[in-house]
Amino acid sequence: MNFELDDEQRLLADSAERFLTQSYSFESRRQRVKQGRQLDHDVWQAFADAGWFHLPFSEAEGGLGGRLQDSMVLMQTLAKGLIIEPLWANTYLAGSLIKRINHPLKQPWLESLMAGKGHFALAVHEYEQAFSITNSCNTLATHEATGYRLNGRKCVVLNAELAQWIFVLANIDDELALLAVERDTAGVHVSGHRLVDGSRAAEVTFNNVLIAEENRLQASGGISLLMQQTLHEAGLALAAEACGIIDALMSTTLAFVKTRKQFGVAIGQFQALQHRLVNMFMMSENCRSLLYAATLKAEERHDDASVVYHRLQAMVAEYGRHIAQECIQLHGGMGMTDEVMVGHYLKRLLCIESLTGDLRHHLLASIEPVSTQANVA
Amino acid sequence: MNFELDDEQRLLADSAERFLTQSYSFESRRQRVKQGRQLDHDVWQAFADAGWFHLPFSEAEGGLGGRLQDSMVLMQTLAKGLIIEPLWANTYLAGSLIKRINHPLKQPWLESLMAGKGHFALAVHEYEQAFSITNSCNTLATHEATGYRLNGRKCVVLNAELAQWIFVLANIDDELALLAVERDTAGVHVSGHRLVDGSRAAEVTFNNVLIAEENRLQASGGISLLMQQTLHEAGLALAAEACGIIDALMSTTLAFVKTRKQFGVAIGQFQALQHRLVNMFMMSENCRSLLYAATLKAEERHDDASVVYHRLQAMVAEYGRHIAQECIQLHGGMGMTDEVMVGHYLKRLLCIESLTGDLRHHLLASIEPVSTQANVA
Amino acid sequence: MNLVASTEDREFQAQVKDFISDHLTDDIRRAGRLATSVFADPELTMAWQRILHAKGWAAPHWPVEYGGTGWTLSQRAIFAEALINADAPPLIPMGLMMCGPCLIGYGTDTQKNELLPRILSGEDFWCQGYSEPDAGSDLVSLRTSAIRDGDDYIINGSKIWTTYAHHANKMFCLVRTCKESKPQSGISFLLLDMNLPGITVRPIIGLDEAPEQCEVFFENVRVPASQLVGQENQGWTVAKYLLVFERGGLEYAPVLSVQLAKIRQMAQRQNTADRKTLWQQESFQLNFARCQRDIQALEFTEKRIKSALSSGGNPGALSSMTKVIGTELQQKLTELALSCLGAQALIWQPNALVPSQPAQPLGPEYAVTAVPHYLNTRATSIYGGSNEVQRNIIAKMVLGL
Amino acid sequence: MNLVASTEDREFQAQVKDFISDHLTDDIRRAGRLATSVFADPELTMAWQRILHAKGWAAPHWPVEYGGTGWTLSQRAIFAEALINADAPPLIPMGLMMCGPCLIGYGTDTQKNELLPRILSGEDFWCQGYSEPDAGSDLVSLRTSAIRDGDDYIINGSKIWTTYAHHANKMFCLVRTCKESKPQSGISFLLLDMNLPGITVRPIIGLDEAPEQCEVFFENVRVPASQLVGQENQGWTVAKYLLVFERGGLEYAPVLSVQLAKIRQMAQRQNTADRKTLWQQESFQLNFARCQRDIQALEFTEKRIKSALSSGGNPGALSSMTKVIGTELQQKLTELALSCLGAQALIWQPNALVPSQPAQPLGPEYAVTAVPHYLNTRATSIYGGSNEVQRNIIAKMVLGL
Repeated sequence: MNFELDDEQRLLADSAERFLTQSYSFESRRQRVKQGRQLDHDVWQAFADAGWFHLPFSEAEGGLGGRLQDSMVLMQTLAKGLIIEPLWANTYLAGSLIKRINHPLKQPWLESLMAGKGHFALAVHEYEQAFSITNSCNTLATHEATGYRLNGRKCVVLNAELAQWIFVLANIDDELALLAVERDTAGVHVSGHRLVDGSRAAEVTFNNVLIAEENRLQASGGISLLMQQTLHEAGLALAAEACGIIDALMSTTLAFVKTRKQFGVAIGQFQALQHRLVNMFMMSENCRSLLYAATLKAEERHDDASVVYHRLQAMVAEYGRHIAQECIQLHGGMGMTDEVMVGHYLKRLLCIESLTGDLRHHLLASIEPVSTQANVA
Repeated sequence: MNFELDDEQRLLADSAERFLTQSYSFESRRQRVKQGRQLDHDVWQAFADAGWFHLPFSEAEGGLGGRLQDSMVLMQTLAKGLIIEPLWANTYLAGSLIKRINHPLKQPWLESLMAGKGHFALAVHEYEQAFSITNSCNTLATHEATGYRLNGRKCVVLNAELAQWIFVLANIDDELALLAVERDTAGVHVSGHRLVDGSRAAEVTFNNVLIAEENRLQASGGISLLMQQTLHEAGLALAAEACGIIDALMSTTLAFVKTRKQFGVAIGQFQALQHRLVNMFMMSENCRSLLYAATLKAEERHDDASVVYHRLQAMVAEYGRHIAQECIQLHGGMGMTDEVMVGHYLKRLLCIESLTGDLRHHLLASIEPVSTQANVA
Repeated sequence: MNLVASTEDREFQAQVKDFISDHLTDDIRRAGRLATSVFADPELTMAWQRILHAKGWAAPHWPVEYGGTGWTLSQRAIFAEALINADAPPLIPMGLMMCGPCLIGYGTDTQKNELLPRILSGEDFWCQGYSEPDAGSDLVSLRTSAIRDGDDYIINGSKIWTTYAHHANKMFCLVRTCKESKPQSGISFLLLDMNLPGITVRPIIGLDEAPEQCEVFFENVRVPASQLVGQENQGWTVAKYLLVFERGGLEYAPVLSVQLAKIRQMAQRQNTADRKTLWQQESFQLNFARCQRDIQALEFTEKRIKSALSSGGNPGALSSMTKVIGTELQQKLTELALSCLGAQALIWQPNALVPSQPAQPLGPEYAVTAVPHYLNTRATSIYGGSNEVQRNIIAKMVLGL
Repeated sequence: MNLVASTEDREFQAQVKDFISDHLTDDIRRAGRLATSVFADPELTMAWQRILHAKGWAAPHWPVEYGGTGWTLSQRAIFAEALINADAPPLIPMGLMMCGPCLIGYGTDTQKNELLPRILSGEDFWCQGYSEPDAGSDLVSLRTSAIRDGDDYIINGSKIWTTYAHHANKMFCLVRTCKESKPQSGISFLLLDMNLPGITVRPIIGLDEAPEQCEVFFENVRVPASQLVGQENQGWTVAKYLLVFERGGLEYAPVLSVQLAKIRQMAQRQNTADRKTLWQQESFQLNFARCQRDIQALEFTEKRIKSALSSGGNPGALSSMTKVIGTELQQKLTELALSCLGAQALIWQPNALVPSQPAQPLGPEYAVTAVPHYLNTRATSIYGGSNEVQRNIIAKMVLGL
């Protein structure tokens, strides 16, 4: 076993950190959030130039190898800057889906995505729906002579405003299906809005939208499995971001309590706060451990890769929330303002928690079907 | 509203406290536990003389009025001494049952119970059975010409060793039934043992035991309701005991941390411990508040008396465990010994938690069927 | 011991309910429903205060001679609960709950005659200048100075976390009038007009992106010495009275009960994978049941404190306890609400929160408030004496540590 | 980064498993299964140590020259996990894990030659005399004195929480040899025979009613000065080495995994009201899943520490972290086990726990250990440096507070 970064990964982390320091200041990010701009083209071009869009794809797909570890390092490092651009939504969420489907446009889609030109969205969530992907879906498509008619409404569709194609989870004959819908098709209405973390998404309504037969996506193993694999791969990258945020929260807050004084001493001297910080630190280390475990197991295709993935998600959701809330409390009034980072980290964690399944979903999915013995290391 | 004890209750509390100080030392209790004696007749006689066996029964039943508040005060006060005699099992658990049934012997049973002569047991629990009373029961009775044949096994039957009569929860034709079984009947085998808290119970097996028709107990409203009412009334007294134990744990531990020194200062000076103690204190006050709420609501027959009862049980189970464990931790090594009280309090709380239903049972039963607005005080 | 409500109380409750249903307008009610903080929309809240004032009910807790109602503690609780159950926006407390009682206790006759009626009518909008950048929970180290110069004090320094300073025309504040004496005895309690030259107000944007708190800067601000409340250098006495009032006066359980009932309704509307509602999930029910249990315990803890007060007892530091339990339960409830909603709660739509002209929300209305409310509520364990400071107080005053 | 296990490791694992299944007798295995503490039945545990010693596997972590195996860290972990999975009783650590390494590091050649072989063979049974009645987590204030008198030290004082002192024939202990110097530099590390005149051992009955800990009294006990380990007054250096060894050497995750698997089996055997098993209850599954998640995180935290050790790094105070997490998870698991069993766990039957001749239990065997194990495990957050002290260490050494 080995938990050290290799040279390539160290370079990747360094370049991401350099990008944040040089081109992604807190102030410039706040301005962009305030302006409601959908994409900063300079930032997006910088991502493309750095090769980050190629990272999760294999050489056969035209990418850089697609090692999950590399994406982990990138997302962990970029986390600190709270990227509002749809890097995850486009490259990881839509990208993980595209690479797993059979479709005539698959390769052109991947190429335009990696070039930084193509934008794609995956429409999963609906209103008044506690998290569920596989069993229930009120967006319906019916058979037509030349394809399908789609009706329904999806919410919180990331990157829908920019997307040329939206992949829509729908029911056809009581069966789960994925439809590729061109955004410009008649009957598609995209209503963009901000999310709590400053990034953007949209409500997308489908009003008798005509879909060609070939745009009902196919995948070996079926749509349920496709969605599961997509969410696991993309979710792993998102969990890496959560771990990066947790690290940033811890270092920001530790620095704060060492300097902030109350009653004449640095508040980090108060034992009650120290013990809470130690608990937070232990949680953050456990998150890191599970991130490594989940990433390496997925990469090495262990039998328990899937359950470990869900454990990771369940842990970053629960511990991340706890840590962020404690960090705000420890910052006192300042933590409640828009002016310091901690609150923004909490907002991003709230998003991460909700995008790939809720805590209960992850916990229940994390139980192995049969009891196994501890493995050889 | 009024939360003060009245004069009568104050006298009751004083007499119980005096009894503990004068006749129920920690050392004498330990000796009796070690000897495995089933009953200390002097202690039992003292209970009878004090009128405590009469407390939960109405004047019509030959008792002292049966105010739930009075029993609350008694059980809360006696809690500190960790009574190992079957006061609760006989007077409250069996007593609450007997007062609700129709049976020719009902009045003689009550009279002998109040006189301190009659002993009764209620057999509810079974092995490999997570808590459930109403829906499942592997003890079965079948019809016979003159009554029933009973077969099965009950565990943790309190007071079974002393009991003349055992009330047994059984299934007859897939319906829940209660059978009154004389302990000396052929086929009844009582195998006594200690419980973790030093009190005694027994495994009782029924091997083709013949039960007369009249000993199938009847109650208006059916057996399920009877069991529920019995467990609520008895459970309230048990929760009062738990609250008394929590108070005793808090005062013992507060006294300890004020004197025990480490690193040159009393450990109660350490802020991390102070904040934990404050949390424990707040929990203990909330338990007391719910005890008052549940007792008064039951006494005044409020609509929500039942849900409040379950909330109380769910709270003393969860907070009581937390407080007891923290008290042991704060006592350090000494808390792990048989020589100080805290561990014994924890053991009794473990028993209390398991006797009338588990945490999940109480929580689920504590939810009102429909949403109600806050009540007028 | 007993819980029985009197016939009088039941009649009073009916009377209060009637008044509210006749006078609480739809837009004011919406201001209450859409509030994501204890501070609802200021304009509609003041409109509601004027309606209550016309009835003589703006300050039930004040002595009758100053405009109070003379109600019993029990009647006051009934009134407060009826307002909460009707979604009425809570009145803004700085004047009615904080400055007013203080003036009643320590003000001169002139101060009382002039200022109290304007608090009741809402003509004056007060803010509280206590905290400073380096003196949050630690008021002893405050540094804003007031130096006597003839009949005036000259104020220099700054205050922070001053709620609604940008709406207020008056401030009551603590200033340092003596640097030589012991830290807490050199402080005075002063009233001032917010339009005095030398005062600058900078609203602070909160996590919910709303400007609720402010920073206030004083540069050679002249305040007439007649604006002193109580003795010079005795401001701490006045302030402590306020703090006790602020903490002991609040009851958390009634608001929490209403919030929990709303969460139940939300959970009943969320669908899950197996065609059940979220409400039917065992894990949700257990979380819900714990909250309900804890709220009811708090309700009775608050009743016990009130009952001790009625019979002349001193609830002492127990009000620190209800502050800690109440605020931490509030936070837990906002988390429970979030857990119902999943991704739909992430949509950020402040325009849907404007009660006078709310935009049509994306998704259900109840999902719009969840995240801002969750974020805003993180502050409850920080302000009014942080919960850490409250725990220190309980450890010392109640547990004797 | 990678997790790949080598072919050699897989072969080694097979070899270890074979040996265990050939040599671990039923009664020794039962001693492991019925253990309600880290200390299993002493006699059967020593019998198992003799079997391992005959194979040369009693102390894999010792240097080869003293009887170790020369295994890699990875092989040691494989061996440890195989033992746990087979329910083998853990070897008693005081000699093998604590005194032995210490002698290897600081003992004279005479001490090593004489004592190390007797530790391996089990001929000597050691106990550890560190804690004192007023010096639990705070070793600096220990007071048991050793005064030089010719070639001897004369010992007076007492030790407490001395595990298995009533079984031991040897003790290694810390004594105060100088009162003038700074508190931690006047302490020496001494070996002594438990049968010396003036030593009295009083077993302490624990919550589980088993005498595991003892109090040991010294009244003018004469110990030859040759029994000193390291320099006089430098005992703290030796002791610190032991503490690091005790904390860093343990891995919690493997034991926890096996315990959790057993809890799963128990839950699958408990019936509930709706003719399902406890295992099928959502609330149980969520509790279980959280434990499983946390155990796996700890497993990888321990792997990370080991990996840092392999490549020469210093895991530092991270071993304090695994102590805290590991012991608190142990406690949580014993609570989860209790929550499966309900009232049947309350039956107190110590006779069913005697591994050599266990009485037939009332109820299922797995229910017999649950409460004693739960009670005994409360101590894990107290001994070996209380978790409060560990948190202080982490705050200072890792977080820099």
